Amino acid sequence: MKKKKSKNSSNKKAKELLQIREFVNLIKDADITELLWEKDGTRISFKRGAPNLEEQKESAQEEIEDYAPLPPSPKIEQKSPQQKEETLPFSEKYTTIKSRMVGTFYNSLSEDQPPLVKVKDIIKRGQKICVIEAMKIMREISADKGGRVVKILVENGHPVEYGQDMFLIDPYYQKKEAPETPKKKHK
Amino acid sequence: MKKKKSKNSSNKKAKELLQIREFVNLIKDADITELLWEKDGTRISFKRGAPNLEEQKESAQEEIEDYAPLPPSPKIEQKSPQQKEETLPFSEKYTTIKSRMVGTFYNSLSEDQPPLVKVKDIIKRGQKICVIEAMKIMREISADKGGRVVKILVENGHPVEYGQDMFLIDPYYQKKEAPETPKKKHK
Amino acid sequence: MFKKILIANRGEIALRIIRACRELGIKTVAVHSEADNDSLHAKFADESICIGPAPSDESYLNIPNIISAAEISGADAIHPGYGFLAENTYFAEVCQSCNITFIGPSKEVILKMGDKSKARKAMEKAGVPIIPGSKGTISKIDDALKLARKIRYPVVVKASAGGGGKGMRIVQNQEGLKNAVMTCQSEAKAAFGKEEVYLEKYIPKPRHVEFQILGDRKGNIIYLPERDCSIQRRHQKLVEESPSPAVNSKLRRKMGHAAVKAAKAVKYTTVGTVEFLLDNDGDFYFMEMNTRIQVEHPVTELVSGIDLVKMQIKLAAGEKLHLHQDKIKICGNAIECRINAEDPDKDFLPSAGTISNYVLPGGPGVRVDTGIYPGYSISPFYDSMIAKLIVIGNNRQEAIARMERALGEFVIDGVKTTIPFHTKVMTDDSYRKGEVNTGFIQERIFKQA
Amino acid sequence: MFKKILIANRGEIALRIIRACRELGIKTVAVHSEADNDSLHAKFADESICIGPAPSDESYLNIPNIISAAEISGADAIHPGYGFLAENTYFAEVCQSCNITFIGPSKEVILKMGDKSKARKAMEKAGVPIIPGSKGTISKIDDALKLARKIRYPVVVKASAGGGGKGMRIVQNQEGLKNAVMTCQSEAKAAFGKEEVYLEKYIPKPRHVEFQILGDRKGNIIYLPERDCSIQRRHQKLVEESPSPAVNSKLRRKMGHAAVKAAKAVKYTTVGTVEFLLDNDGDFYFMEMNTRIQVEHPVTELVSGIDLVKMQIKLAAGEKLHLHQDKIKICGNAIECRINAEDPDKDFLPSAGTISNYVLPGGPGVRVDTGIYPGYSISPFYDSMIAKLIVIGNNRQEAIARMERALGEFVIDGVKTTIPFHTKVMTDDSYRKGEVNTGFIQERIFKQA
Repeated sequence: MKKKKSKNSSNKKAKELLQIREFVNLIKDADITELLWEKDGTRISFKRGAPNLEEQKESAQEEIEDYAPLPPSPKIEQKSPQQKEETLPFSEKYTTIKSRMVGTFYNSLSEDQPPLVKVKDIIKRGQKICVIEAMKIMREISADKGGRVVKILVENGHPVEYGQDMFLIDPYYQKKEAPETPKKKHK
Repeated sequence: MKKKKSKNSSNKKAKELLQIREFVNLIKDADITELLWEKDGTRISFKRGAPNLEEQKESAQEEIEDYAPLPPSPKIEQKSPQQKEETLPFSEKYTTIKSRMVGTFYNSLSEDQPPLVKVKDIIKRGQKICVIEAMKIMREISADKGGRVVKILVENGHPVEYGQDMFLIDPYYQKKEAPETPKKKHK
Repeated sequence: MFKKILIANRGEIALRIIRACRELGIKTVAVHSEADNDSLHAKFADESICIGPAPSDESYLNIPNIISAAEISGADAIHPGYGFLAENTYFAEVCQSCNITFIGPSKEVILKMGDKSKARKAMEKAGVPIIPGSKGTISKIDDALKLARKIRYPVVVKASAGGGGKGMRIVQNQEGLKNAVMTCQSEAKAAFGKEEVYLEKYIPKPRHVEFQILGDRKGNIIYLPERDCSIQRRHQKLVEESPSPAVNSKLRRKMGHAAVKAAKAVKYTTVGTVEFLLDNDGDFYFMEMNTRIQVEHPVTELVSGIDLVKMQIKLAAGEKLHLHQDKIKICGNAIECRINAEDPDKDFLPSAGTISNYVLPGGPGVRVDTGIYPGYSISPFYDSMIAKLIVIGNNRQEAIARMERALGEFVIDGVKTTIPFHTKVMTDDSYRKGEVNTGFIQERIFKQA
Repeated sequence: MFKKILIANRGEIALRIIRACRELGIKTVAVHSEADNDSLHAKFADESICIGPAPSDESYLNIPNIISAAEISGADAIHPGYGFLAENTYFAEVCQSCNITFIGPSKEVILKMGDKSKARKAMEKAGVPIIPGSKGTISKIDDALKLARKIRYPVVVKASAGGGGKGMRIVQNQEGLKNAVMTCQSEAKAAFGKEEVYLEKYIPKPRHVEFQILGDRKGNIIYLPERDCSIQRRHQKLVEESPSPAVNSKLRRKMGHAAVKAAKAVKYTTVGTVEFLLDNDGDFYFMEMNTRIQVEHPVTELVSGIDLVKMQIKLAAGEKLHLHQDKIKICGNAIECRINAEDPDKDFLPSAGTISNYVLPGGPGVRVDTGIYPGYSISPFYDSMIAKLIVIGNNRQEAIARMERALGEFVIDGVKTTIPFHTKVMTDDSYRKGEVNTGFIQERIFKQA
């Protein structure tokens, strides 16, 4: 018997229920990214794992157009013990939008609609970029950062895990071209 | 059953007996050091573990008189798993005469006789320096290198293992002072 | 049988479940936090899915992400291990509503056994001995005196709102009772704001003896040889053994039957444990029932030869229990030491760090269940238990000698561990004689230090 | 009982003996070569003494240095392990003359059993079945024909000076015999310079089945459940199991009694092994007797619950054998895989190097005997066996599933190992059915590759 843990888990029960209700309610506002920012800000920030944009803004501004195609993220496949340790060879210029949920990734609001985001699109923070299905509920996911989409890293209908990279983003592009972007100018 | 090994060991039996007889005969010549040189020269040389004297002869010649006392070699004591990995902090200027046998170290030919070698003595290659008792036989051990004795590293009557340092030697001293040494000038 | 099991846990127990699944030919899905990317359970499972950041309540306790992980991987069952969600009825319910089998008893059983007073009532009704005491709080001193006479001294007066030894008075005889009740009431009022107290028989120096039970859906229930878990520090078990040095075959049968009675009373299925307090006179009292696999299950596996986790999975899949009570044998004596990343010289302060030198004990009769490896970083986010060292010998003396030598071989550098503490226990005279109770650590080990 | 035992060996068997001594409360002295300074056996023994440079004949086979090491450390007994000096009668003799107990049978027994033709004669005299054949070499073809008719075809004509399959002719019937003898004689003349040949019954596809025996100085001798060691490559055992899938309880009793008869004939003491060839008809023939502890002893330990090394030490110290034949039980099925630092894809080429990543298998029913650890450098000077992985299950199927999963967990990076090869064996259909013989590796595993 592990008393320490079982006490924890029984204390957590009530909290758990509350959390889930809160969570489901907030999903309806369709801004999960923002929700997670607010809720966990101090302990798990989005900065962790992604380059610190504030610091890099001062540095070089060249545009890198070609990007070596990434392997399709095969995390939920049979794997060898060591495979996990490899990290993707991201350019330091680029950043990613990661999944904060576990579920199935869809690029559009429904099958008969066009993709929310395509490669080379300029996206803004807060813009809907994909849908993740979890526990039979479709949740619209908003971008937690803006920039130009360099690559979409997950195929439509494929699973994503927590922290998985979904979109490869060039954050500097936004700065130069955001005013000319034809999409969703109204805030 | 480990056939590979048992074949080896049965092949070795005859060889073993021969080796031992050979060994015992050669002991009578009292120059074990030389014997081992001859026999194992190509595979396990005395150079291994000790500084290469030929190369160092050209380097600095200062005399280092004080030498930090070494801890008594406690190899045959109760020990922690990691202890073995430590190496003694020998000066690069000094070298050692190591035991090529396992047995009990005596500093004289018999109890009522004076020590064969004392600290600050100048010894020559081939000179009797101690006695090692193994399997009830006393074997007189000769120096495999000359120089001035800086320290005797084994106490009288204490055990020595294979490769254990017995005498700390300053090999450069010999070069400068060997002609004046009062001991055993005749070759 | 299940095709794919998701393991909603981490560390050694997640590995233990992966091992059982492998041997049964069932695919496994590990879930892990970001801190556990390099954990063995994530590496050794057939699939692994990150479910959240390091803190448990956002990963290992994150029900939506765990259920989603089961859905995207197509798992048809979830094994909760111990701790985390293992006794969470809400989780069991969500699993059920998503058509995923929760590997454990029904949520009703978890609920009933999770509530101490409900469990006590159910056991009393079923005829399982419980610690005699007042049905509720004591209001009149005369009632207290009458009850105490009936259940016999020593008794203990406890504040209803108390816990962990606070607001407690042990009373040896009638003369002290009135005073004790009054003091306890005023203390309780001051400490907890409520003056309610209740009365219970005091069990001096009890042993903690528990019985593993196995049950199928047809109502077949058996018990396995008991575990003695008396070596505890602050209600945390540290050393467990089977069989108990205090239990002979007659007492074993008596306690085992009581355990089966307890399980039958709630229609228990899969694996569970009935915990008893055993006093010096051989009387025993129901404490609680754990509705999951336990940390100390390996000692029972070693003496009975039964793989409890495989059995648990089979029973959860609806297989019939094909073991018969009279075929259960005890082969030898087994002991488990929980190796925690804690500094026994600093009041068991948890010690995080990276494993450098690492040598596992081996040879005859030694089993190690661990999720660590050289270079592994022990995270401060989770439980400090990093390994279980379990040995079996032909008799208790051989088992103790074996544990002592295995502890001596176990090298874990980079963090402080409880290995030296366990060596002290194994070489203690009282321990060697089997004369232990729940006060052992305090009386024997800390006094020496 | 001994006070201090010197272990004249290295690697896993040296550790195995240290473990037994620890549990018996006997002090240990390890001896090691300069190459083995960092070996676990040198680190874990109470004392350790360097006895020479890396090559075995100057260290582990260096009798004067080993005896001196025993003398300076005050050891009263020497355990030779297997290999090296384990069956060296001269070493046993030197030990005796120095008043140090050699842990093994008397030198007379080692001598008799070490000589194949002497052993064969002793067994024939004792009534232990041996492979029928000519008493000496065949000179007249008529004698050959007469003998072949008596022992029945197929027979094999072998050159007296031959070995390892050279100078051998299998003959299926009378017609082929004359020709075979003549060809064999001329081949032998050409190859070995001697034309002598002899005749033996040919055992097609035999199993290698061996019996562990235990004996004390009072003449009490018992046998333990057999080991099936049919999985061999070039006469090197690779996988062993107990009990044998080809032996039922009746045959076990019959073969066991023959093994005891063999041991009694030479007044055997301590532990030893009688090896038999078993044919498809259930007939068996004495091959040889090994007068030491064997690599594969753990499978017997697991199924019998007897610690063979502790038993060996006790018997060598003169203790009475207190085990009775009718109390010996078989609990489950055990399998051992020898993990060698060899590249199975390159004709088992030995692979030296430094261990980097290293994860040991664990959990229920798994035992590992090894002297390696992360950062350990595997020396090219010694045998390539670096670990033994042994599992036990309730039945053969469970044991195979367990071995398969344990092999999957075993990570040894830095050298090539035979782990993938063993996985192939475990998943082979014939192996799973227990249909194996000494030709298995050649027929089933190499053909697939």
